[in-house]
Amino acid sequence: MTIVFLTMSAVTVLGAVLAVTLRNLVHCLLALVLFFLGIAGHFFLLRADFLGAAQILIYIGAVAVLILFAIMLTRNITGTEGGRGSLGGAWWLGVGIAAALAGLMCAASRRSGLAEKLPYGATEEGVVKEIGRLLVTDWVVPLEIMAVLLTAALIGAVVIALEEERKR
Amino acid sequence: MSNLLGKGLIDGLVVTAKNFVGSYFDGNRKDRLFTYQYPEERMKLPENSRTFPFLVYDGTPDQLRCTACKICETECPPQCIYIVMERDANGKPLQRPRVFDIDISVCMQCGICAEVCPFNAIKMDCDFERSKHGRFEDLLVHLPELLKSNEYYHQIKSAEATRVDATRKPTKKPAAGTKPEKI
Amino acid sequence: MDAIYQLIHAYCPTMPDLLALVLAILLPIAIVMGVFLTVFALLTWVERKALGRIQNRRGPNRVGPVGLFQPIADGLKLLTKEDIVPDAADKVVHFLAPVLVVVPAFLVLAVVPVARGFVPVDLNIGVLFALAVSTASVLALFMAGWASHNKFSLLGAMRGVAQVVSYEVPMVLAAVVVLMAAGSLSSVTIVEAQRGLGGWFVCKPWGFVGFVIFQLCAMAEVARTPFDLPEAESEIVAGYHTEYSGFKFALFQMGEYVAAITMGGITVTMFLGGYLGPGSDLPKIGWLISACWFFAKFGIIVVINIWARGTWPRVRVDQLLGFAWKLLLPLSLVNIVAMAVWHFSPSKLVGWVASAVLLAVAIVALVRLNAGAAFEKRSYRFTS
Amino acid sequence: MSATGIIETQTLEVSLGPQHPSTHGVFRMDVVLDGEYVVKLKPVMGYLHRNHEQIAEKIAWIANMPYTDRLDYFCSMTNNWAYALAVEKMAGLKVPERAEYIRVIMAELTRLLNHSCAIGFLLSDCGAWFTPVLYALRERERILDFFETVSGARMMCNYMRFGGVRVDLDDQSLAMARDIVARWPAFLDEFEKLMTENEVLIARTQRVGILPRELAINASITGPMARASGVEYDIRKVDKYGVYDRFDFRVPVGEAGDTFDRYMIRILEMREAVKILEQALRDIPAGPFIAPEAKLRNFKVPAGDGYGRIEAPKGELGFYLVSEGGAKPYRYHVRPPSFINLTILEDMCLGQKVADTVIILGSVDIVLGEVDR
Repeated sequence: MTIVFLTMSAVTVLGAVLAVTLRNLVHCLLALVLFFLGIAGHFFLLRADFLGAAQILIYIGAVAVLILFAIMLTRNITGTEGGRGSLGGAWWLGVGIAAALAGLMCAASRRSGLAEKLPYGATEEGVVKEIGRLLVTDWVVPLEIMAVLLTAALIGAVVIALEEERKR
Repeated sequence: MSNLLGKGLIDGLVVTAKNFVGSYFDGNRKDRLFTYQYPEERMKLPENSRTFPFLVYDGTPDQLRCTACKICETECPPQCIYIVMERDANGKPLQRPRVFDIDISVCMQCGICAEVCPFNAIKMDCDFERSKHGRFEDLLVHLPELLKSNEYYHQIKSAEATRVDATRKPTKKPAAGTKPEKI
Repeated sequence: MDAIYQLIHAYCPTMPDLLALVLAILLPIAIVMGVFLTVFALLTWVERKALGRIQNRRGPNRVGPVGLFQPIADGLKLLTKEDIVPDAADKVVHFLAPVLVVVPAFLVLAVVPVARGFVPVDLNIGVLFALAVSTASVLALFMAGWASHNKFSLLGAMRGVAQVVSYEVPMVLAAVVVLMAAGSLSSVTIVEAQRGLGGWFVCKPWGFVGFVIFQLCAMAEVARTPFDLPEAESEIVAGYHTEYSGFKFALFQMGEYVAAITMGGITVTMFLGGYLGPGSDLPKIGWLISACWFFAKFGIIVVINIWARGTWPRVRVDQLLGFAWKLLLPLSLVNIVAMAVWHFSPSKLVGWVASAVLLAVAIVALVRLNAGAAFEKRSYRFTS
Repeated sequence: MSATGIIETQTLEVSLGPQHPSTHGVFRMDVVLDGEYVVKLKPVMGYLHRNHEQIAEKIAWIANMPYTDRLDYFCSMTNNWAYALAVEKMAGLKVPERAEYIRVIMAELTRLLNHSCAIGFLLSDCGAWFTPVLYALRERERILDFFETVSGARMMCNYMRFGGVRVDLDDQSLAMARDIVARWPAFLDEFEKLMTENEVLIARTQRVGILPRELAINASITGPMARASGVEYDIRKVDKYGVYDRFDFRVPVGEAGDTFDRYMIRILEMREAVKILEQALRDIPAGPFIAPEAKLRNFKVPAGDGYGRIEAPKGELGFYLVSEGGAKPYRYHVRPPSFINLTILEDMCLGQKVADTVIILGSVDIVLGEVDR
């Protein structure tokens, strides 16, 4: 298992590093996908199958595609230009912010006791059920807030699209 | 659309299903499966069909009908015929070709040469299997290959050949200076 | 896996444990790959033959008896062909794309229960896994289209990405109904939930609508006619695989086919009762009968695919996306409500009628809303 | 992805053709795309140019006949007829009645053949995976068999002669033609059932590639395309050439002028052509099939010029000839319908999507042999 974990971690880190260092934006995106895959692998390794599948479905199936469309819309569509500025002199700033964020998240999750609340003891079959149950009981308010937010975004998108349609 | 939405899609499916099933119960091949499985089965070509020209001879190959009059050479639309008349030792024309070449890579199988020939000497063949390996020399057909007997002509186009024979009977070999028959 | 492990132990007790374990892992993979690659090869032949007959042709009939060896000949031909990579292409991505097309397609096979007691991996999130992994093919499409450095490829890739992403949504929502009914994400549990006469989910109003939505989405997901826009040959040559040749092209074809096969397998599992059928529970030969049932049902999906391909024209990009967002998505949402109605209704009959009426009303309303001005009946005048 | 004030996108220039599956030959469209929308389209022709007119001015009048076969290689019969008509006008040849009937039969069969294939390929461009084309080809095969029996060649018929036709129709071939005509309505019904009411097809073709009536007239569009746009113009009715005034037939006219109308007009025209064929095959008189004074060799046309035109399946096909009284034309000019009909491709395609340009091109029904000459 350790070997698998180490390989997976190496791939994940490699993906992350490549995502910020590569010069071609599309290559960066593909590296990012590699990173997402690594994370999904970690989830599977931890027997969190549901999270792993969700990671693939949402991050690779949706988020990566979203970024892809953003790149295609804003950059040269055939991708011929390719290059962009190098990492720049302010790389240490990014690293600092990332470290701070990571520390913050670790501290927060430890403080909140989230770990204890999660259904560790549940059987494989039960994990999904338990997650579902928690989502509509304990965490129903955040879920609803998220739903409202997404609905608002959806309506906004429709409004923008309608505006374009009228112009045409 | 007055009728139900989706009816058109279903109708199409019905038609293709009928064709699918029908192709297995197709007695008369021409109804559905109309392709010929070429090397095994060949199409029966109608008598009128034409591919490349050939020269007709009566009896033996030296009795060919062609008199090297060069009418076909001048009338040929893509100019793919080349004729040189045979001459004897004194240089007197002998009323038959020494060279008769047809470049079948240029020939467009229109059949005008056969139509204009006043001696019924050049006719259109039905043989379509003329592919060769070379592009230039192999497709230049010379006199010996062009010669086909009248029997062969009868074999591929019996009605037409009989008609031609009937018109030719009085003059077996046209003498020099014979007026070409009117077309 | 465990069963095979036990089996190996029983027959070869001398075998080292690690080897037995590896064998137990590899054997099902080998069987599944072997079976489905054969199915793939056979299916290309069946499709070409059937399309030929639909179109009044004979289809392949030269290689082997009735052309049966045609797939082998095709494979050999593609293997020996020159592999051309365009000069301006992004070499690495261009190389990776065909590989990435095939991998997710085969990964999905892992959760398809082909026969009773035979599923390579009985994941407790089987269906979700299948849907998630099949999404990953989007990326391969994009990589192929972008790396080829060809405008047709790029157009095809962007179409493909938009299409797959759009159809993913109603597809998952259509699957939700099944998950609600079975109360599980595991593919085996879903199949077992469909036991009994008329127990197949497709025999219920919500199940039928879900099946239609799922089937349409599956056809779109794997780019089959009438949704084959990413590779619409009359418009954008060959779409994202325009610049591929040789075995890479074969990999694309294989990836697509295998994806179509697995999608068919998932559809059968979720709506058509999977391997269930009369005789599938018999003690000794039950597994064989159940496998036959699975492939028979799978055949239905294949027939639908081929038939549609031979008949219907292709839709346009905007119509395709509009179809997904304006018709299938709301319908699948209504379908979930219908499932809830079914679930909470006091008796079976009430549930039947209520959900059926709800769905019928929704379908009529949605079709009216979308097709209001779209189709007009034309009349023509004649002058003489 | 569209050009709006919100997001500025780049346009993409795509060259559809000359090697493209659905440009119907070696034809190129330089399309500028904004996302999937066409903002500019330039048809590029000339890939199949083969000096047709120059060749014609170098060879005898009759030697040109086989060359006209190769203009619109789907409809060699009508090409022959238009050329023969022009020469007959100049030479003052009278065509015997039987020959006129034979010509009408051949021309209308050509119309059936051309229209069925044209809509077959149009549907194939829509993505109907070759099924309609093969159904059309299946029926076309019968007509081609008939042409081969009569003229000796399936496509390059070279059948018409100045003052008549080359070979007479015997009873056997007449029976063959009657059989084809009798079968045709059933085929049309099958074809229409396959596609006409198909929702996908309707969504793809209705209100796509609209050609307004005024534009059609101004651009001198002819044939089914003009009639689909509501222009009541059919040379068979206007000129009454040949013996067309003896047949009872109607000319279908469309309203919207979109791709769907162009598809339907072709189907309706086939139904009318079947009517003409039935009458012609019923009434065909006995008599000579070629004018007795017509001759093949040493054929000279008196000095002057002449324009012969007919309603070819694709539109007005005209030959403008100038003679100096010699054995060759002095000037030879072709007015090919598909070339003229193609000139307004851009007007029809602007604002449509890439997928639509292909079917609009398909609905114009071009043959590159005729466009480029």
